[in-house]
Amino acid sequence: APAMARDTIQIAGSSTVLPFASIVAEEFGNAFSQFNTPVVGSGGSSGGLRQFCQGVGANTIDIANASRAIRDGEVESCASAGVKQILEVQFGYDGIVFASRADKGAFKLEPKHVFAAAAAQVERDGKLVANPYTRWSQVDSSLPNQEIILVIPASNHGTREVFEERVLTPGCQAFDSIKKLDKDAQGKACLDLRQDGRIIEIAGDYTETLARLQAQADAVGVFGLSFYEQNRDRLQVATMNGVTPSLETIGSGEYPVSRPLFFYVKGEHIGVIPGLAQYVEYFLNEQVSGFGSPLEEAGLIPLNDEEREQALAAFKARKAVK
Amino acid sequence: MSNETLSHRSIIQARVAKSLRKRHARERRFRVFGLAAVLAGLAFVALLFISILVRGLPAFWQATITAEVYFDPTLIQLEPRPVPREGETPQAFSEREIAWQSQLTMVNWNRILENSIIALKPELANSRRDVRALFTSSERFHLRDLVGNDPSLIGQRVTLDLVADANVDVWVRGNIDRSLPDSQQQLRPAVRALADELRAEGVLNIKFSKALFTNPDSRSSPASAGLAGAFMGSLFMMLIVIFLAVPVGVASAIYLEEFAPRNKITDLVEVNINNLAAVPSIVFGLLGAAIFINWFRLPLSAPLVGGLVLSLMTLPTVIIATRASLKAVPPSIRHAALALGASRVQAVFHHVLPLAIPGVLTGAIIGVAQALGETAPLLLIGMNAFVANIPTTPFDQSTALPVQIFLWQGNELRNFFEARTSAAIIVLLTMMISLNALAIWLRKKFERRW
Amino acid sequence: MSARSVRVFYSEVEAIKGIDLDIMENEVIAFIGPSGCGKSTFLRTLNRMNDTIEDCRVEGTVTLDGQDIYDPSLDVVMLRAQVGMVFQKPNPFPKSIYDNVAYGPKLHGLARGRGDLDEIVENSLRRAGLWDEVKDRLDKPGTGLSGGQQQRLCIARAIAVSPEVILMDEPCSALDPIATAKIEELIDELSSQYSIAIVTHSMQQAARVSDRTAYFHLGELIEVNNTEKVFTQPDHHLTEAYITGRFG
Amino acid sequence: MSARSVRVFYSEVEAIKGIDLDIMENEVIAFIGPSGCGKSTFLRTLNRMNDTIEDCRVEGTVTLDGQDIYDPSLDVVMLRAQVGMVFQKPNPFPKSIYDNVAYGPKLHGLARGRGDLDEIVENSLRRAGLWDEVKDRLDKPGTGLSGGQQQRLCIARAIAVSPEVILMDEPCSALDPIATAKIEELIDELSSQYSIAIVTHSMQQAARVSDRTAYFHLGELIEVNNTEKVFTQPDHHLTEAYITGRFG
Amino acid sequence: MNNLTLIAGLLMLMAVAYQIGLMRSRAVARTDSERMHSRPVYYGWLVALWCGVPALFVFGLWSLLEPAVIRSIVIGALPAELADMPAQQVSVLMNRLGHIASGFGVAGEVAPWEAAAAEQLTRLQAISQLAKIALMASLAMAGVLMARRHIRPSLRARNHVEKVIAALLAICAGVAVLTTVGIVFSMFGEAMHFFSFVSPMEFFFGTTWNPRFSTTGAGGQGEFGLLPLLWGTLMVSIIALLVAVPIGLMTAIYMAEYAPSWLRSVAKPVIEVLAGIPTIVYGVFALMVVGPFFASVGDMLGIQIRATSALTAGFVMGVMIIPFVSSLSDDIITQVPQSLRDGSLGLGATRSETIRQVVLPAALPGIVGAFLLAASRAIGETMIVVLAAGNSPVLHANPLEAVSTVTVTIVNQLTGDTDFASPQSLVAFALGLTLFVITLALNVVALYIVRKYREQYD
Ligand SMILES: Nc1ncnc2c1ncn2[C@@H]1O[C@H](COP(=O)(O)OP(=O)(O)OP(=O)(O)O)[C@@H](O)[C@H]1O
Ligand SMILES: Nc1ncnc2c1ncn2[C@@H]1O[C@H](COP(=O)(O)OP(=O)(O)OP(=O)(O)O)[C@@H](O)[C@H]1O
Ligand SMILES: [Mg+2]
Ligand SMILES: [Mg+2]
Repeated sequence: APAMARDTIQIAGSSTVLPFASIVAEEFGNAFSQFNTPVVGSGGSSGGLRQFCQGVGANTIDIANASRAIRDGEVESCASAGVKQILEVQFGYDGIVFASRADKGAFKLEPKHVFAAAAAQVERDGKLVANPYTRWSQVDSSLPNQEIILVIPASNHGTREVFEERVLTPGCQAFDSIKKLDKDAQGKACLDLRQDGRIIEIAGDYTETLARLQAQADAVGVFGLSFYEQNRDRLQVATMNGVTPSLETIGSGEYPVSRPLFFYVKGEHIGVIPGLAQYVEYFLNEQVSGFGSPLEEAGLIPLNDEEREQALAAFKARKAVK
Repeated sequence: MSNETLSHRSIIQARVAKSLRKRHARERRFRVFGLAAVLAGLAFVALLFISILVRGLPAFWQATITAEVYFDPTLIQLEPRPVPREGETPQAFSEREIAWQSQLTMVNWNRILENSIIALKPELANSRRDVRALFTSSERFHLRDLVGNDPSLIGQRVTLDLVADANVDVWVRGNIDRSLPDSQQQLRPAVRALADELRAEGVLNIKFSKALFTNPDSRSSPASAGLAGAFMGSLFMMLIVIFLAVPVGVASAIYLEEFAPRNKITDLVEVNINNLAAVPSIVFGLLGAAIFINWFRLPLSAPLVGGLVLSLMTLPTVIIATRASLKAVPPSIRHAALALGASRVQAVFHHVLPLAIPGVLTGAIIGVAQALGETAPLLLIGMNAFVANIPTTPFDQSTALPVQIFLWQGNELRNFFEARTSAAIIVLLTMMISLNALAIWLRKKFERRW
Repeated sequence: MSARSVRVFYSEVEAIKGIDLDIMENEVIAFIGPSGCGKSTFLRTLNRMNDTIEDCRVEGTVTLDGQDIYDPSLDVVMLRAQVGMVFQKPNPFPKSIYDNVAYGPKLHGLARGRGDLDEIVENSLRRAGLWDEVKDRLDKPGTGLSGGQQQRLCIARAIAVSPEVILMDEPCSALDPIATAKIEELIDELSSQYSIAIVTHSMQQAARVSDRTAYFHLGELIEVNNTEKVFTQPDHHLTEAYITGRFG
Repeated sequence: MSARSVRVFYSEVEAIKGIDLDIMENEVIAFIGPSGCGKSTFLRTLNRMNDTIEDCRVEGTVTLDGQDIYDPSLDVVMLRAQVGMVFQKPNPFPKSIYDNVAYGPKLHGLARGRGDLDEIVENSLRRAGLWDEVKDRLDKPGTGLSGGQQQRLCIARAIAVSPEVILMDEPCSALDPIATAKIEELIDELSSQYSIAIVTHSMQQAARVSDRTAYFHLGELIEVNNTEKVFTQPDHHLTEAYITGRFG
Repeated sequence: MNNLTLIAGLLMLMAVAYQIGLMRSRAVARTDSERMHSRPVYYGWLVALWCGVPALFVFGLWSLLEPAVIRSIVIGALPAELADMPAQQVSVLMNRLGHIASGFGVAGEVAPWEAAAAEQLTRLQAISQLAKIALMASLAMAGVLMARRHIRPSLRARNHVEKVIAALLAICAGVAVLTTVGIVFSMFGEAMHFFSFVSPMEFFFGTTWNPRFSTTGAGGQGEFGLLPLLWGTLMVSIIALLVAVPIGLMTAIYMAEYAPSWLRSVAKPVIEVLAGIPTIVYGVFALMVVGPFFASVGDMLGIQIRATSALTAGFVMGVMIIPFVSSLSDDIITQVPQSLRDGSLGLGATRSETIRQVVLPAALPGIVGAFLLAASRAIGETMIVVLAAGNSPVLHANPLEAVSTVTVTIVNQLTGDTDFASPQSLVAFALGLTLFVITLALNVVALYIVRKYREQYD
């Protein structure tokens, strides 16, 4: 007999995906009385995949949530532990927004503004100098005359990568003197942040970012779209390149700062853990994760119908990550 | 006595007298500092409790809609609940049962909910979406379960207390600034107006809510999120700690105090135990993840693993407390027993241990209380999961009370969950203080002076 | 019982420096001497209570009825049932008076059934002269008695297992004069059935209760003789100096 | 100093039942009596060390140089500087020998500068007969001395504040005979400058060191007289019974 | 029959064996003239132990060895062409076979040779199980019979049973040691793995903590300097001690030396409540009440005080360890013998003089020990810092600014989104090990001091 059979789907991983997965799990449990409500653990994308790749069996998880794609090294280490059929499911996007306190000035940001405010070195008269800016209005006169304090996710967050790739890097490309540098130096110049206390890295969750903003009125913080939406009474969102972040603008790709959200299903467990396949299919149902679904209400940017069909088809075909 | 010594003494007396005023002043200052320190300690306790009570108590009351629900047979078209047929395999029966359950779930319960308000305000018949927004989303399952348990309700009218949506609760209580423009509000203007109207009419009330105590956590329906799951998880872990850490700890203490020879090895064990008592709890989390989950392959997120980790963590506390109370038993008792021809084991188990029991119990309770409040190691063994079931065995996945607090304080619905978090803290503190009071009571009751 | 060239060491310190002494049947022998001279230590070697002190080592032989009590094959439990001990501070168990006395017999399985046990308890308490005072409250805790009663309870407890020898280490030093007198009386009575070795710091007490007296000095046995002899014409000048109060 | 109808209560228990006693200048008075008769309690009423015991209450008057020491306006600090005390177990502070002796003078501001203090320390140690033994290791901890030396250190510490009266509660009971002899010698010398009240459980010691002896019994002062008289022809039969060893 | 029922069955057998021993010893006592050495219960226990212990021992040994033996048999029987698989693959294969055998899911088709091997596995397991039960049962029986035969008056049953009891107690004491071994073991491997990415020099002496999210690309894996974290830990702990030590110590002094007993009996338990409050509660309290309070005080004074800062976390942590300091100090102060107080008071010292100049110096080593223990508490505390310190791993000396500590970083790195085999998350284990070593050192020092102090009065 299987050592300690398990009949509850076990999920773990990214804390960004957690709310969405939890809602689906709860609805799934309610909708299918023959299945238990799946358990959704947290632990970050890393922690989730670590558990996922621990092997096959009742004491390993069935699904890992991730706010990033699985990496090759992780696939390898999965395989060496016997997890060979990793089914990747992308189910939507997470919008990342800049927001400031509702009672302070409104920001109309561009990547180069953020870069100029945050970088260790900025271009001044064609030369790279240590960042001299102390107020947003010095960066660009269209910005409010507020002290520069930028609250960003720390490097243990997946959001940080998006922030670097979608904001800082494009932002620094706007400056000629950086473009001229060789590739390595360019990367460094783009990602090196000032260390004078104006950049605050948050290793915890968005609640902490919000607390920061409450303590420091001038600060601008990085949030997930869903978090912002639940706290609209305290926050106002900044536009990026003139685009206001919303489900539509992010879904259409107009608003540039977003990232795909995934979960990974352990093929070996399908058919063993009751309801696993049904859960995935339920998740990809339009009623659940499409437009107008509870997930959208909770802040997920859904896939469009075509993408969702594809994802579902790929899952049904059991197309594994190589 | 010579005059010389006399005068010498009077000089000395004069000097002593001279020093006195300053010394007494210093004495008084010192005493005031001491009193101030005690008062500061008491003030911290008071401050902490008041601030948490003020924040948390309101969360025990929740916006509740009291309405007459009509279980409309035209909406609930349901076959009778299947009963086992003769000669039917259990599997076939359970399939029929599941089919019936699905049918039950498919009923449009939301409509029934909406109708309960529309019956009061027919003018809303065209804004069902606004009406639905009043209720927290799990209320539809509440209705489903009512009918599932008692199909005879179909066709009846029942007055029910229905939990309002979290945002409605926030709005009617003024936990969000009511003067904010629409763009900054969570609720649509129509829903806000409706909520205010119902409030004025007495349909929507702030009522004491059992949800917090009877429900497990919920994400899709925050207003019905409760502590029952976390409570059971904590309970199982406490039981494991009681049945593991306490006996093993007491046994270790007895060995070390009464039997172990005094040598380098026992010295090392002693240092080791004292050190374990101070090892950061988070390190025990790393230990639990590596040993119990990866090595022994125990289930994830289970109170079993949490209990084991917490047991290891509590072990030194129990050992140290037990040793202290064994030490406090006067040697004369041991000698009396030994001199009557009792063996060492008999002396310990007949006399010393029974006398040490109050101390052992106190130590055990304090250890258990400590385990009950621990969070950090649980984060590393997957107990910070979202679990929508109430666990029924220590092998079922669950969270724990302190972890639930941690999860709730990070919930994005700040306006709602700040109070909820404090309410959860009140529950946890109540348990904690009861345990501590029990310990103090035991200590008082059995306090013995030799 | 008899001791032959007994030496006792605490770690490396020699507390008893080769003592030969016999305790006869049904006699009361008193050990006197200045503080720290090793009276208690010697007494404790006689029922191996020294075993409980970690770094205490005994050399020489002590025999009880011809059996070496330090023989590894000997069970110390047996020995202690035969050689009882009463301590300086009364140390009743925090249990009922009955249980205090019944503990030893129960331990050694001396009683067949409840009636038997009751009898043993009553007998022991009677012999300890405590029966009349406690017979109505046998189920009350022994710690609730007065100091003198407690000490007699401890004696009752010791005789309940029918020892051959009873060792007493300053049994009266924590008691008031009246209680002391009672205990002394009791010792007198018991001496018809048991050998009793008693340590005392009061020479008067030694003179009152003992048949023979042994004088210890810095770990050595200076003199042992009939009590009257020791107190009237001691053989050794140290004994004399102590007796006459030149020190101590 | 003199005590008039002094009663001392512990909670409701009367430990001293009305005692009148005078301590003359430069005399040594010994308090003897069976255990628990209140010797220590009475001694401690003389410098109000009883204050430190929570539920202890004193009635009657005790005067020092005509001043009532229980007068609320009197400063107990002052009193204790005048009436020093030496305890049963030597209790040197865990500090250097020098600091032990200098503690009192420093506290009361008796020394003007370091040289003055050195002198006081040396003087006190000399008078306590300890100077020659410790003069080379004044900075070593006082706890490192032998028991007898420690007790003399405590005496030196007491006389460093030049008291009028020194109270000693069984100062030799924890010491061996040789150390005891030294202390007794010291008491003899000190008696030329201080009044000394000494509690002892050894009648021999009382006989050796004291000018007068007071016999206590169950909280009452039975008899006080010249030592010789008390030991040879006591007035009271209780005293006689005690002296001749009929109890205690 | 699974292992649990097996053990339960054995326990039942032992109960029977106990009765057998009891009855036998009574019978012997009746017939034999010599007095039995021990009471009957001990003979009962002895028989029960003989019944249970050898069988349990075999059970343990069997469970330990069984998998390896079966595994080697199964591997031996595999088709020849699979013979020289690398060890890694063998274990994957064995896993797979195990899953096939148990009916757990497997990916892909099951090859015929796999099915055969799995079947063999099942068979072997069944045989082994049967053999185990048979062996245990016969050992138990044999034990009972043998022990029963040996019951006679001279058998020192009590001594034997007591030896087993003592051994059992010793084993329990061993659990604590095993825990330490487990802690080191569970962190050492991963920590070494981490050091294969980052040199220990860089880790222990680096002054920048700035791990990058990715392991590739510009800037590489980032910098893993421990010092900012250590400094943050130190700063928070120092603030905590600055709060807790004066208040705790003065509380202890007041309670021990001055307070009337009614105040003591009220205030002591109330203050001890502080020790029982879960740290998560302190964390939330710090975040919601203390932090904003400090920030607004800062506003009033015109200085920048962050709501989440070293000060907030340290202060709240200090409040948390007040009872820790006060009850330890209280114990130590009351342990100072009354004779020392009497000595000082008898010389005419006031009470505070006695306390400051005699009691405290005498108790000092013990108190220092208590402080060190409190400090190790502070260093290891996690949840307060997670919520209230602000997580800013930068070297700076301003307590009004945010800091980060070792414990928080462990949580963050382990529960973040980074690659789990990368130094970014492996660093957590190196940090855990470091923390363990630090608290170990503190404790050893504290214990040493406390012990040395104790010897003074004994
Ligand atoms: N447990 C021990 N460890 C080390 N030395 C000890 C121990 N017990 C006693 N001693 C030493 O052995 C010697 C004899 O001690 P013992 O207690 O036998 O004396 P005693 O004659 O009973 O004295 P007292 O009349 O004070 O009871 C003393 O020097 C004492 O310090
Ligand atoms: N702190 C106290 N609280 C209550 N009762 C006490 C206290 N100290 C002493 N007593 C009681 O007061 C009475 C006298 O005690 P005290 O210590 O003065 O006797 P003593 O003559 O010094 O005896 P010993 O020779 O044993 O030292 C005794 O009955 C004792 O039990
Ligand atoms: Mg002795
Ligand atoms: Mg006394």
